Amino acid sequence: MQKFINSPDQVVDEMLQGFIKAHPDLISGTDNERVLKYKDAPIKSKVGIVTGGGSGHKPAFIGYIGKNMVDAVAVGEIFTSPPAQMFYDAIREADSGEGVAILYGNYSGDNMNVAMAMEMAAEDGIKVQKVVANDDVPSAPATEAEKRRGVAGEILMWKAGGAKAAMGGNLDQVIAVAKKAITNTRSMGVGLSGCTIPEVGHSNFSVEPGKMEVGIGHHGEPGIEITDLEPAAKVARRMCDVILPDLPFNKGDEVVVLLSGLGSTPVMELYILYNEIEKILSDTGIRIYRSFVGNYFTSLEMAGATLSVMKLDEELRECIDYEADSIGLRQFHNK
Amino acid sequence: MQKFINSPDQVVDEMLQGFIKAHPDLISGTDNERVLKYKDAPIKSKVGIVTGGGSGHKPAFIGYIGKNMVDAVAVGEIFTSPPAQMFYDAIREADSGEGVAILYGNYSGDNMNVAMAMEMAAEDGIKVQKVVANDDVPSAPATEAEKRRGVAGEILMWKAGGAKAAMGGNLDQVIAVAKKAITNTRSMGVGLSGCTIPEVGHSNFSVEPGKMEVGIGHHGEPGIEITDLEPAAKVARRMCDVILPDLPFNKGDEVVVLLSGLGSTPVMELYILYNEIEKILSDTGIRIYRSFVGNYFTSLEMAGATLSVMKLDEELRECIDYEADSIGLRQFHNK
Amino acid sequence: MKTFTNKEGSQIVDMLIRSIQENKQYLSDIDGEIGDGDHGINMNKGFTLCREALDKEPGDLSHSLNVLGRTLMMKIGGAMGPLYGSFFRAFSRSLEGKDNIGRDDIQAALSSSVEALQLISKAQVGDKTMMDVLLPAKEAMELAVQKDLPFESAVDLMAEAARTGRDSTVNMEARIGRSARLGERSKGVMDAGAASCCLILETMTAGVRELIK
Amino acid sequence: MKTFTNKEGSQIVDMLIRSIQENKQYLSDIDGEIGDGDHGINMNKGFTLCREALDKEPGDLSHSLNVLGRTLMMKIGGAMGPLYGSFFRAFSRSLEGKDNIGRDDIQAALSSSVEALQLISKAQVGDKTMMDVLLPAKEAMELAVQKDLPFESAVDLMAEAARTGRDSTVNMEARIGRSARLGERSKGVMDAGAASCCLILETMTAGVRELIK
Ligand SMILES: Nc1ncnc2c1ncn2[C@@H]1O[C@H](COP(=O)(O)OP(=O)(O)O)[C@@H](O)[C@H]1O
Ligand SMILES: Nc1ncnc2c1ncn2[C@@H]1O[C@H](COP(=O)(O)OP(=O)(O)O)[C@@H](O)[C@H]1O
Ligand SMILES: [Mg+2]
Ligand SMILES: [Mg+2]
Ligand SMILES: [Mg+2]
Ligand SMILES: [Mg+2]
Repeated sequence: MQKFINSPDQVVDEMLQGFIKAHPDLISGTDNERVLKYKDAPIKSKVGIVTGGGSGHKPAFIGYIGKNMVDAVAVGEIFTSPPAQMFYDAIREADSGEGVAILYGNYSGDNMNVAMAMEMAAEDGIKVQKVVANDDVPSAPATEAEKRRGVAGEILMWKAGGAKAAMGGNLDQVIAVAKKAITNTRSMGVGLSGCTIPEVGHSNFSVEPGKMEVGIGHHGEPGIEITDLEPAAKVARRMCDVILPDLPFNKGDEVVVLLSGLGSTPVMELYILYNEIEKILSDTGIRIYRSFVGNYFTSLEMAGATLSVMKLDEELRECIDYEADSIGLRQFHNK
Repeated sequence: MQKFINSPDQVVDEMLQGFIKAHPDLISGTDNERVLKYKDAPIKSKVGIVTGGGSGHKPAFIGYIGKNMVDAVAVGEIFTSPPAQMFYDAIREADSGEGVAILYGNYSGDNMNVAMAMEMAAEDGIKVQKVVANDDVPSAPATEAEKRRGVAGEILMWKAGGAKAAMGGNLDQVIAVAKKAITNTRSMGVGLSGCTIPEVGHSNFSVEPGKMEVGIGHHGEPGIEITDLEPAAKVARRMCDVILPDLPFNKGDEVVVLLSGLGSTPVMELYILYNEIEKILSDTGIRIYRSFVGNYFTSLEMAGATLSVMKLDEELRECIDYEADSIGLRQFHNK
Repeated sequence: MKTFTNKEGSQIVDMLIRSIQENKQYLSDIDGEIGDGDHGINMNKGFTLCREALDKEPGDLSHSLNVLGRTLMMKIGGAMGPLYGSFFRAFSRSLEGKDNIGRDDIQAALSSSVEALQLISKAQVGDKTMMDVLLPAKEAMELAVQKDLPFESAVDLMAEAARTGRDSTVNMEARIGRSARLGERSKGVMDAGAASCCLILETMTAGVRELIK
Repeated sequence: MKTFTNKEGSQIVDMLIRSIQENKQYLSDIDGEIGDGDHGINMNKGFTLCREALDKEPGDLSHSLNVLGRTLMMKIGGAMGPLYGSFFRAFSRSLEGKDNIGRDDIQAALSSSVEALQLISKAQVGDKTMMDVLLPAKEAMELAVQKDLPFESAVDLMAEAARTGRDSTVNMEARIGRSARLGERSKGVMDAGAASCCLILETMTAGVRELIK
């Protein structure tokens, strides 16, 4: 295991300690060592934004804590949903009295733990509503979209919800825009290698050299197909062929593209892939309004990429353009 | 080769095409397809900042093009200095008449190509001065510091030089602050795996599982020692033991810490390492003013990390705090 | 009909903790085949935390089960935390206030824990999860009570049903959890949650038998 | 004394291009031992670009060498681009304007190219670089001229010195370039730049011999 760690069962705690120390201008710890928050949270009169999930996805989830982004995050073990207590504590750290939007991904553990946390928070009189991201197209057919996992599209949901809350939206409005963001988003991953959970000590799974796993999940959940590794142009075509018809995205649509590496794929390759995706979208008459290319939502050192495409309307465009200051996503307002 | 590419000899060109398309708000191409520039460059009355080097180090070098950062970049093949022509064209793209500071790393190819480009530019009447980064401590003893390579410390040199130029500094002042930035910076890398240059098709070199290469260079240049892989705390100690006495950094100093992954090391591990580095620095009485932790200067999909520490004075602090907008480094002015 | 005291009964939880700790690697290895290989790690973490809590604050069986359930639910996360958490908490609630615990108490507790679990998991028999162990075990126990079999036989039959259920998962195609999307490829391997669940029910059986010996 | 025309001489550059193209893999393999494995790729790219340029705009030997030098210098980058670029440009300049090229012309051109190279590289004999080939080759040629040997013998001796120089790099410890910091570990393998340089000088020799046959 070629890793910079001390002890495999301490990776999450030590990572959090390092993260808090490295970013005092944005992040602060809380009484629960598995809950981090934006240093100014809860922000008076602002709806709180909470998320959470398993670790190993840096910059997700804690990297999206920040100004006009996420207020508090519940941190789980590697690839493991945080327990209800952490979600509950995160909700409490984020609530200013205006309520909390909990925006997370569709995994059975997270669903159960969030549900319990919401019950606990409701008992405290905190208004909490949730949006469950299910942008990962290959994880279930369109007829069972509620079974689909949440992947990198979650970032666009946080961005939209975070901006809306910062603009002064109330809980219903924040939930509505976060819901719209994820409903308008479709994602799909392609994996080129496995990754190693430190406590397990050996690769989770593997992708044979010369092959690729089409539709892979963020924890290495198997894809829809294992094929021969194809040139970037064909990979891009495959991704678009899955994503575009599903919403569907049509000629004339304006979209945000988020192309995230899964960990060890050099960013250079993401741009090569992006170059092909851009050609396909522009040939289809779809206009790219803004693109994010880089390691936005990873799976430890897995090789591969996730493409997420979100259809914009005026409200989403405004939210996407809004200033944001977090480790994972930082942008000036003026596009 | 588990890579998203089309053809191994097209990776650089296609990556650049994708990069330009993805970031029209920051980047523009030029007549020379291997030279990219800030969309607003040359900026009237501002000294131009130019850099360049081999590809495969994303976000370096082109990711540091932007507002108050680098104006133009000469792009080489993977791990290969760009030819003189590219440096020359980059100088021309960056020059507004106030002259150009060319801030690059100490590699024999870059030295030769920059020297030729500077001659060509001088023939055109362009004022050009250079600073050659040599922050990599293990690459030569202190007595032969002029032989040391430039590594991730270059980013701090660009940040300082870019800020000074944006503040209205003249060429001498920009050169002086860039020089001070790199003179005050010491770096050291530890490698945990090799990487594959697409055109070569197989790993450049390898690090045996269970071992680490102490002092590795950004292209896999061998380190000073191959040892058993150690816990993060010991790795941090090794890095600090090499870096701190070399400047030397002393009790009471205020520093910027930049801890960059080399490519495939999960960012989680960087924070674990950072956590240990922070302990050592604070035990030594060195105050960390600002930290950058992430993939700032990579070597394709090499596993490993580079630590860079820069000693601050008031002028450098001001430059480091200055607003910046580039893909690789984006920050609001207010710290 | 034989019984044991709630007080003595806490040793069942001690045995559960030990058996999970001892089977950490085994459970992770099974999970590694079609899941992510951490089931033993997750379970061990929770049960070991429970050990620490009980060392500080020991008590009777229903207390110990409550501490176990709470620890799993609040500290472990994943799907296992809430699932086993609800299970053990419901088990505890059902035994609460009882000084002596007999066959019917265990049967009632098992039934109510399974019901609690079903509130949060939609998994059915055949989905290749812990439910393939729990549901038949619960039914076997109910049947034994109906037939008025002795306590020993009742728990033996329960454990036997658990084992059969566990083994039945080998040939199933996973429909829930991490291995679900392996589809066909998930066949041929036992489900990790089924394995841990069977281990738990077998250990409970052994514990009961020892207590009523 | 034999000569050949500058015009005919351009076939030497054709031969150089072919031999680099044919040895692409060989040169990369050598570089792979103690460098980054791309020397053949870099050289092939430059020489192939030169081929394209010459196909569009052919000319005599000094023209062809100038195109080769310019292409390497302007398009190839790395250390090789400027080093071989200066080398071939200086070689070209030295032959420029000559209709017929003889032994002394080649000797003068070689000497001036080596001098041009030394302006930008500090590498000495013993540093394990192309200089270990070039310097002895240059000296052998000078000696041959001093001794007034025939053109054929002069270039043969030059090629012989190049080969000896190339082979001498095997046991050297690299002191310059990417492999420098391998220290002791760089011993036992030939230097890639020395290999390509020797190939170039041998090919030049073969070219000259063919032209004056
Ligand atoms: N919704 C569910 N209902 C019942 N059992 C489940 C459910 N989801 C997962 N499981 C069980 O959880 C087991 C895996 O547990 P574990 O490895 O600890 O968690 P994870 O899958 O998050 O790594 C599976 O073998 C399965 O038996
Ligand atoms: N300063 C120098 N002077 C002379 N030769 C050099 C110098 N630097 C490098 N070389 C030669 O360059 C060769 C490597 O070339 P190449 O592989 O194309 O470039 P790189 O090392 O950048 O990958 C070495 O084998 C060595 O002979
Ligand atoms: Mg897991
Ligand atoms: Mg090279
Ligand atoms: Mg698991
Ligand atoms: Mg090389």
